[in-house]
Amino acid sequence: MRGTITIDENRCKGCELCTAVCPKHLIHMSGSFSMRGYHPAVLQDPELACTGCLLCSTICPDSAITVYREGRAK
Amino acid sequence: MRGTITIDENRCKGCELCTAVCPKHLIHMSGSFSMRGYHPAVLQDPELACTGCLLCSTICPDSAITVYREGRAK
Amino acid sequence: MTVELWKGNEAVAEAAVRAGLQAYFGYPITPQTELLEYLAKRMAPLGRVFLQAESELAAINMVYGAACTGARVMTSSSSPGISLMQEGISYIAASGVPCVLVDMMRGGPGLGNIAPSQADYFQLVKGGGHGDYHPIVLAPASVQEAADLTYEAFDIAMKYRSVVVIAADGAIGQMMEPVEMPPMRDIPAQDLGWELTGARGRKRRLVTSIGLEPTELEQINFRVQERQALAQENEVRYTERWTDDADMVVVAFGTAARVAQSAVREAREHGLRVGLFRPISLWPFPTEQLARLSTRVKRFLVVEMNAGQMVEDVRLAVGSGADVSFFGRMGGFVPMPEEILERIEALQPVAAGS
Amino acid sequence: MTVELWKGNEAVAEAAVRAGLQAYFGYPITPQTELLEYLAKRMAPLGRVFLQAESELAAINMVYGAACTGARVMTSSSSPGISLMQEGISYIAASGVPCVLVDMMRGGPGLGNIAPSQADYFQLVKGGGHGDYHPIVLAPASVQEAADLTYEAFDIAMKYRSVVVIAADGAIGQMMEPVEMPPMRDIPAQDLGWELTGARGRKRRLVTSIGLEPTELEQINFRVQERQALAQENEVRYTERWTDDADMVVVAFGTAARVAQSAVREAREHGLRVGLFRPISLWPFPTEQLARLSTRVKRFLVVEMNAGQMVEDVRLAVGSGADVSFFGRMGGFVPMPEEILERIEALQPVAAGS
Amino acid sequence: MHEEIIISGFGGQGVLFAGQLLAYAGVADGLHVTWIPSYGPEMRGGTAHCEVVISSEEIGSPLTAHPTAAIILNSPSMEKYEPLVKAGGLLLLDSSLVPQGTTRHDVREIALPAKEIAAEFGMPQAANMVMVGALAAATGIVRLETLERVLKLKLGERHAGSLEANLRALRCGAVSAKESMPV
Amino acid sequence: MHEEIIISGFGGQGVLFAGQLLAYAGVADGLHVTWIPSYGPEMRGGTAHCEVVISSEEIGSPLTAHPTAAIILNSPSMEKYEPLVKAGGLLLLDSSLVPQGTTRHDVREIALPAKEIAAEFGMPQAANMVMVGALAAATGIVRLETLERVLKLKLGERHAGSLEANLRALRCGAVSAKESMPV
Amino acid sequence: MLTDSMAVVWQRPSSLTPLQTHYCPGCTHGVINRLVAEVIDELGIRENTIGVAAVGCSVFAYNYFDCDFAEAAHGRAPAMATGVKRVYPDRVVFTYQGDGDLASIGTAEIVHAAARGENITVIFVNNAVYGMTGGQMAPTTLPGMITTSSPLGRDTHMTGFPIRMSEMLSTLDGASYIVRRSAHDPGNINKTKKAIKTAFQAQINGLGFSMVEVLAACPVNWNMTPGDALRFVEEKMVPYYPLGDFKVAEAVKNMGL
Amino acid sequence: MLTDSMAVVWQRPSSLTPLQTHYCPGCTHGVINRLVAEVIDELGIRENTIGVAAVGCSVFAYNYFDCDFAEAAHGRAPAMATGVKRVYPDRVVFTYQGDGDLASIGTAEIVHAAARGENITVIFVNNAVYGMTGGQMAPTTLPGMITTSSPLGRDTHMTGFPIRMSEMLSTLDGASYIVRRSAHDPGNINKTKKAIKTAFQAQINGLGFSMVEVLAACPVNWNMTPGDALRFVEEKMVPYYPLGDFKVAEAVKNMGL
Ligand SMILES: Cc1ncc(C[n+]2csc(CCOP(=O)(O)OP(=O)(O)O)c2C)c(N)n1
Ligand SMILES: Cc1ncc(C[n+]2csc(CCOP(=O)(O)OP(=O)(O)O)c2C)c(N)n1
Ligand code: SF4
Ligand code: SF4
Ligand code: SF4
Ligand code: SF4
Repeated sequence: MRGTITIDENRCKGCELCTAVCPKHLIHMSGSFSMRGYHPAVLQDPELACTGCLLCSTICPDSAITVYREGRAK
Repeated sequence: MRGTITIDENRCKGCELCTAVCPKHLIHMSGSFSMRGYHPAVLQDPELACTGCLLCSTICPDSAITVYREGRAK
Repeated sequence: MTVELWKGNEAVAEAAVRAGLQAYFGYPITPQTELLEYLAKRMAPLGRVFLQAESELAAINMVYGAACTGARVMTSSSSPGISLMQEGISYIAASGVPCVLVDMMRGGPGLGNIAPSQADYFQLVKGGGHGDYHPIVLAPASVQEAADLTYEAFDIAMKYRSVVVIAADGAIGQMMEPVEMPPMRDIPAQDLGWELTGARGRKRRLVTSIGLEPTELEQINFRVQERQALAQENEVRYTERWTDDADMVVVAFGTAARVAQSAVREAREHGLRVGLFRPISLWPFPTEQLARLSTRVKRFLVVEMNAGQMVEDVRLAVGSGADVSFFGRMGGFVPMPEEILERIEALQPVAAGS
Repeated sequence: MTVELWKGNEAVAEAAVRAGLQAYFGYPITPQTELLEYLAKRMAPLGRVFLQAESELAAINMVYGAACTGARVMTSSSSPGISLMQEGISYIAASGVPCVLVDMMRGGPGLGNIAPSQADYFQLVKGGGHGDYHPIVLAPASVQEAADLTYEAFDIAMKYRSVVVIAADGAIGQMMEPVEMPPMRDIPAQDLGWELTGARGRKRRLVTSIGLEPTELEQINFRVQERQALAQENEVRYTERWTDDADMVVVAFGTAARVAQSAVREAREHGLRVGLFRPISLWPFPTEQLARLSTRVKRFLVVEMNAGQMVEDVRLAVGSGADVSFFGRMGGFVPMPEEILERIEALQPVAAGS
Repeated sequence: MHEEIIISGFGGQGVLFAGQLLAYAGVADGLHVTWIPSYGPEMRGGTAHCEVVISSEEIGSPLTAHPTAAIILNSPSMEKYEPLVKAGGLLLLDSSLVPQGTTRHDVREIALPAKEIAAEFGMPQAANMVMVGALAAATGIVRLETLERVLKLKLGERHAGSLEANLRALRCGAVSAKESMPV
Repeated sequence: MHEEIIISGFGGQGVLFAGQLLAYAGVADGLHVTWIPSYGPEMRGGTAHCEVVISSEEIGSPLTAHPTAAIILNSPSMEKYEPLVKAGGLLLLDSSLVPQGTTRHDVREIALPAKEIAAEFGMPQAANMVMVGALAAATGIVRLETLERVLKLKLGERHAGSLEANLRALRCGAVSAKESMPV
Repeated sequence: MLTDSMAVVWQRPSSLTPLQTHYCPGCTHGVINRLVAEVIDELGIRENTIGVAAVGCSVFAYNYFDCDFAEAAHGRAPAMATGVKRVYPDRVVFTYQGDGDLASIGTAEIVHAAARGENITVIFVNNAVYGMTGGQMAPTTLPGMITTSSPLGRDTHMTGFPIRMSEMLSTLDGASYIVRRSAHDPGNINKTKKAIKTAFQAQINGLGFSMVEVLAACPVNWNMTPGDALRFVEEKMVPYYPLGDFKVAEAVKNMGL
Repeated sequence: MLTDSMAVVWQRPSSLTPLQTHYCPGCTHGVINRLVAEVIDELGIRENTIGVAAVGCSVFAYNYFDCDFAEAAHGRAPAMATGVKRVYPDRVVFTYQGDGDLASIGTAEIVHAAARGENITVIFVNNAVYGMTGGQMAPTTLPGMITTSSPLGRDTHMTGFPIRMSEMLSTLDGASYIVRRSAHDPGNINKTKKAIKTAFQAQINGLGFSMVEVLAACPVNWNMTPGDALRFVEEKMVPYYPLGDFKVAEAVKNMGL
């Protein structure tokens, strides 16, 4: 299944929990500060490996991640 | 074993609990009022049946009963 | 209307029921317990809430919760129990939710005893909890008045979004007097605009006492102060007797005022020009009224069943131009009329004729 | 002696340790928590008692128990926590066992906020619990003074068998200032005649706050009143500054007094004859001293970080002959010198030269 | 008219009810009344007492240090209240239970064997009513008719069975008191 | 002499320590000082700030609404405190982290790339010291020598390793500030 | 008939003062007070013991025990005892609390004293009502039981179920000895005494928190004769509050009492 | 890469307001807040729910949930919720409490709410410390754990042992659903959500007191990275606080969720 995520930079507090749970290691921390002073998480998925597995959104304490999947309307 | 008891009339509140536990039914309630307004318990043991079994003193909430036994110093 | 003998605690309870009391939470303590016991019988058949809480602390916080819904709620206790409620009262005051609190004061401090006392004046009137607030405090001097003030208390609480305290004592709680009970009222449901009911078809609401930023908390305080100012304008209550020609006035509240009245009556019979001023609302205090009186009267005797608490408010009211003496009994003593008369006579040598 | 920078909370804790603190019981609450945390580190190595209680209610009752043994004991909290202690304080006061209580006041009422405030004046000074009692209340205006007063507080508590309150606020608790710490004291064991130690070789002793008969409870109250009267004679503390030639005096305590001093200094620079009177003991209140001042000075400005609490005691002291104005900030605001200066100028148009 | 009455005895002697009856009668006679019981752990000791004030004036304290009349139903109460009764006041004793008379000369004493009198109607518990009747007759503070009416009202519903005996006790008390009074 | 100084940035930038250092130096220079941090749940947001007052007079409020000097270590702090600085006051920015300069004309601004400067000594965390050095130089409220002495004392025992870098940061801040000041 | 050849085999323990108690006739408090005094006598700790009385009918217990005593605020005896014990770890400190005091207003204090393993002994008298204040419902009142604040009988739907404190507290690792006994007949009274002795001994040995819950009667507020009241304890209370040892730490077992 | 053919499978629940939380980075409160919001969404009860926030880091939770809310005094949320619920038995009332709030100062209120079978739902976040006030020891702090008020590690000899609230409360007959879950990884988070849903459903069905204890992390006060903190939960907390169902009344089982 193909999926993807968006991360709301203004919500992300850079806790890095999503990076640890992503089975595909697709999430990395940005080098730059967000307005609130955190290094936000960003998806780096050049090979479109994200499956929309929901692990990252489940662990995210700030509900910063929205998850999408191919063809599957909620 | 022979025993006996004394009941401190000033302590007795006439609750009648000792009368019920005495296996020989030796304790009865006085008909007259004590100074504190209770009918105190009295030993009626004409046949010297008391064994000094401690049941009455054990149940007495007011430690009004002293128990004695023949020949057995405490 | 029929006059029946009512015990103070039960009269207060019944008056509350007739005023539309929807929920009561309390904890046993002498000399208030009959109030709780009465409501234990009375509320359930009416489909209203009666709950014995695990403590006064829990009771006041249950009251806090129920008050958030806009319901007419009450708790009652006596001195040590009221001390335990101070944090909760402060929260309720800050949140601006209305409730009624009955204090049948007893002898303190500490466990003290269960005899009548007025030594919670400071804790009730000045605000025994933290922060700036004053509950509205009403002090009945008879069982009838206890019932009447309780009956009114709920409306007052709603109007000012305030804690209203019925400040009585063991004597008033325990004694029976003839009472004409006010009628049973129906309380129509109404939208108060702030109460929590579930955010159906409207924006969510919040009852809180936090203002993390001083600017926010100052706003909360301004609102509390505003409501208090309004109460100060409208809710001052007191009675005067024989003050017209008095050149000395006894000031007392509640049970002490009853006894004082006997003493003053007797003093009058002895030809002394003595009057009686009885504050009914201890907060707001009848400051202006006493001040006005003090333009004429220069001698006051304050009688309380404590070491001297209301006397401070009397002094503040009459200023240093008048002479304010104090007579009090502590430890749960109700003063005797003779004791008061003695003080009156000592202070008041001018006979009416002279 | 060396001067070090100390945080208020920690300075109070260390001063208590040096004064011989034997047992501390407390519960975390901002802005007081560092006091507890400091003692968590400091007490155990000295073989003294530190215990975090399950609540402020438990803490004050642990204090009560420890105080019954004649030990030097302390607890600390901030406003809502102090409210929860009112019943316990009343018991301690009635029982006549000594202890020290620190209140780092924060914004109220309710949960309020953690900013500095002085809105617990009434609850601390008038006795927020039930019954007739007043703790001895000492209000430091600097970290040094907080340490010094705490150091003394234990002896005072012992002397009057009283609760002694260090009434400070979030600013004093949180800020660092230079402090010269008093030396470590050795407290010799002594027989106080009332403390519980186990009835070895003597008659049993009892610490209680009950007087079931009014005559008994009145005796308890007389004893409390006697000790209080003694404290009123001996323990009044205050400072005056620039009052000699003042025709107006600002009255303020604690943090408000510091700010007021800045304002008064500036007013002086503007040529205004303004003085500053700072009560250090809020109870016993420097009533006589202010009264004396008021024979000369006819204008007073009371500045507090609340809605106006100490101002009542100032009015009682100076009587209606003098004009008493009030300026306060609520909600956790520390007033700014400029605000106070403005009020001074509005009230005080007479320049020194004129 | 002003009476401050103490009624005191053991629990179970109808002390509180006797006081309430007087209070109700006072109300019915258009007087001011207060009634206050002993309360709280004091009850523990097995004693009970109440204080009733009946007056043509508004009543100050419901408590009295020096009663104008005392109904005494046991010896401990006699010890406690005998010295407190106001000079010129009334001491009403149930002489079946309080053998000792007063040693005071400044009070009126009426001693009736109330328990025995009531026992005659087969209802020794009505001794309290004997005393109430006596008090009414001796002081005139409330009218006997009023007491009877109020008693009917109060007992009427639940205790109709015992009403007659209680009424007789009341009346008997009144008569005995009158008889024992110096005319 | 009287300075009311605010130091503000993210947690971890050494904001509180910078303030304490100034306060210690003030004491050592015989001045009155107060230091007060932000405390409680405010810390949560990830920001930290403290206020330091150093004065030749007794200090009133340890809090200041209008600082005479502000050390600003991140953008949110700039937004918050820029408008509050007293007219004629000093704004000290770490330009590595606060790109925007002030738009006010009534304050002195000194913008130093403190983090970069400190990074040159291999210790970017010493940016706070660069700022403290700059503040001392720009206001003269405490002496650089005193700061150095106090820093040695405070770091001395536990952090001797980083002492040298911190000292250099201090000095470098002082020099840079002097350079950027209109003579 | 007392003769010269007879000797006393039982008399009032010497740790009881000669005062007459204020308890109602037949009240179990009298029995339990006495048991504590007997244990104090037997352990010889009268001069080393500090008691903490709670608010309830036993409030005046401090007049009945011939040892140092403090009187606590309602529910706070375990906190007060903690204060005493921490200052004097080598004194024997005990509280004597009713069920309103311990299981209602004082819940937090008893739970935390137990959780801390506070080295004190608690005598917990469970008579299923508030005695002192005239018989209101307690958290321990049995379902259906009529009290002055549950006039139609305790309605579990509105007021929930009785708390079994011994069971609840024995879930805490800090507690070392928690047992329930009953005082409804001489045999059970003797067992109660043994448990109280074990509890005190555990404290003396420094083993931590010990509590003996004793099922008791309040004849006055139950509206029963003392005899009926004890039967009620046996027939109604014991089934709901099973007697037994709920927590006996190894170290306590090893005391070999 | 988001394409047109993709649809949202997960997004912020609508019962959460758009506000950013004040929680520290990696704080589990954020997760648990969200789970509650999801459950409220799924049960469609947002407009019928009244929340009671406790004092602790979650005090501002009332800003994050889009439903009516009250803010309680420290520890008293269950009492306050009782007040609300008794007036409005048909509203869904829940508290959200930390372990300092619920297991320390609020012990009496939670025990009695459970004993009464109060028909409310309690979300109990156990992070083993006082978060809000800066990381002091809680009754739930693990033995040996360093906190700002146990600087040498929790000494069980002086401060006793952690309280297992779920186990303790499940001894009460009034409690109908008491379980412990953990929020340390996605699988456990999903289980937590399921339990929260069961608890709310039990309340809706009128089955009485329900509580979900959730083991959580306080990375800031534990002085750990969020990742390490979750590992600490898994490796240290779960062994001490076993996950599981401690009380599931028959009626709850029969809901068939
Ligand atoms: C703070 C406070 N609340 C209430 C009371 C009133 N009070 C005295 S004793 C008591 C309960 C007594 O019941 P229990 O603990 O079961 O003991 P018992 O009298 O049955 O032995 C209460 C509620 C009080 N003294 N203080
Ligand atoms: C009466 C009272 N005491 C103390 C406090 C201070 N205080 C606020 S939150 C808190 C504890 C928070 O810990 P916890 O409940 O575990 O929640 P967390 O912050 O860890 O989520 C304390 C002690 C208070 N607000 N009120
Ligand atoms: S949805 Fe799954 S695969 Fe995609 S980024 Fe998140 S964790 Fe990784
Ligand atoms: S879990 Fe959420 S808050 Fe944490 S780094 Fe990822 S997106 Fe940011
Ligand atoms: S009321 Fe009950 S518990 Fe209290 S003394 Fe009487 S019988 Fe005992
Ligand atoms: S302090 Fe701990 S519990 Fe509080 S928000 Fe931060 S991480 Fe969460």
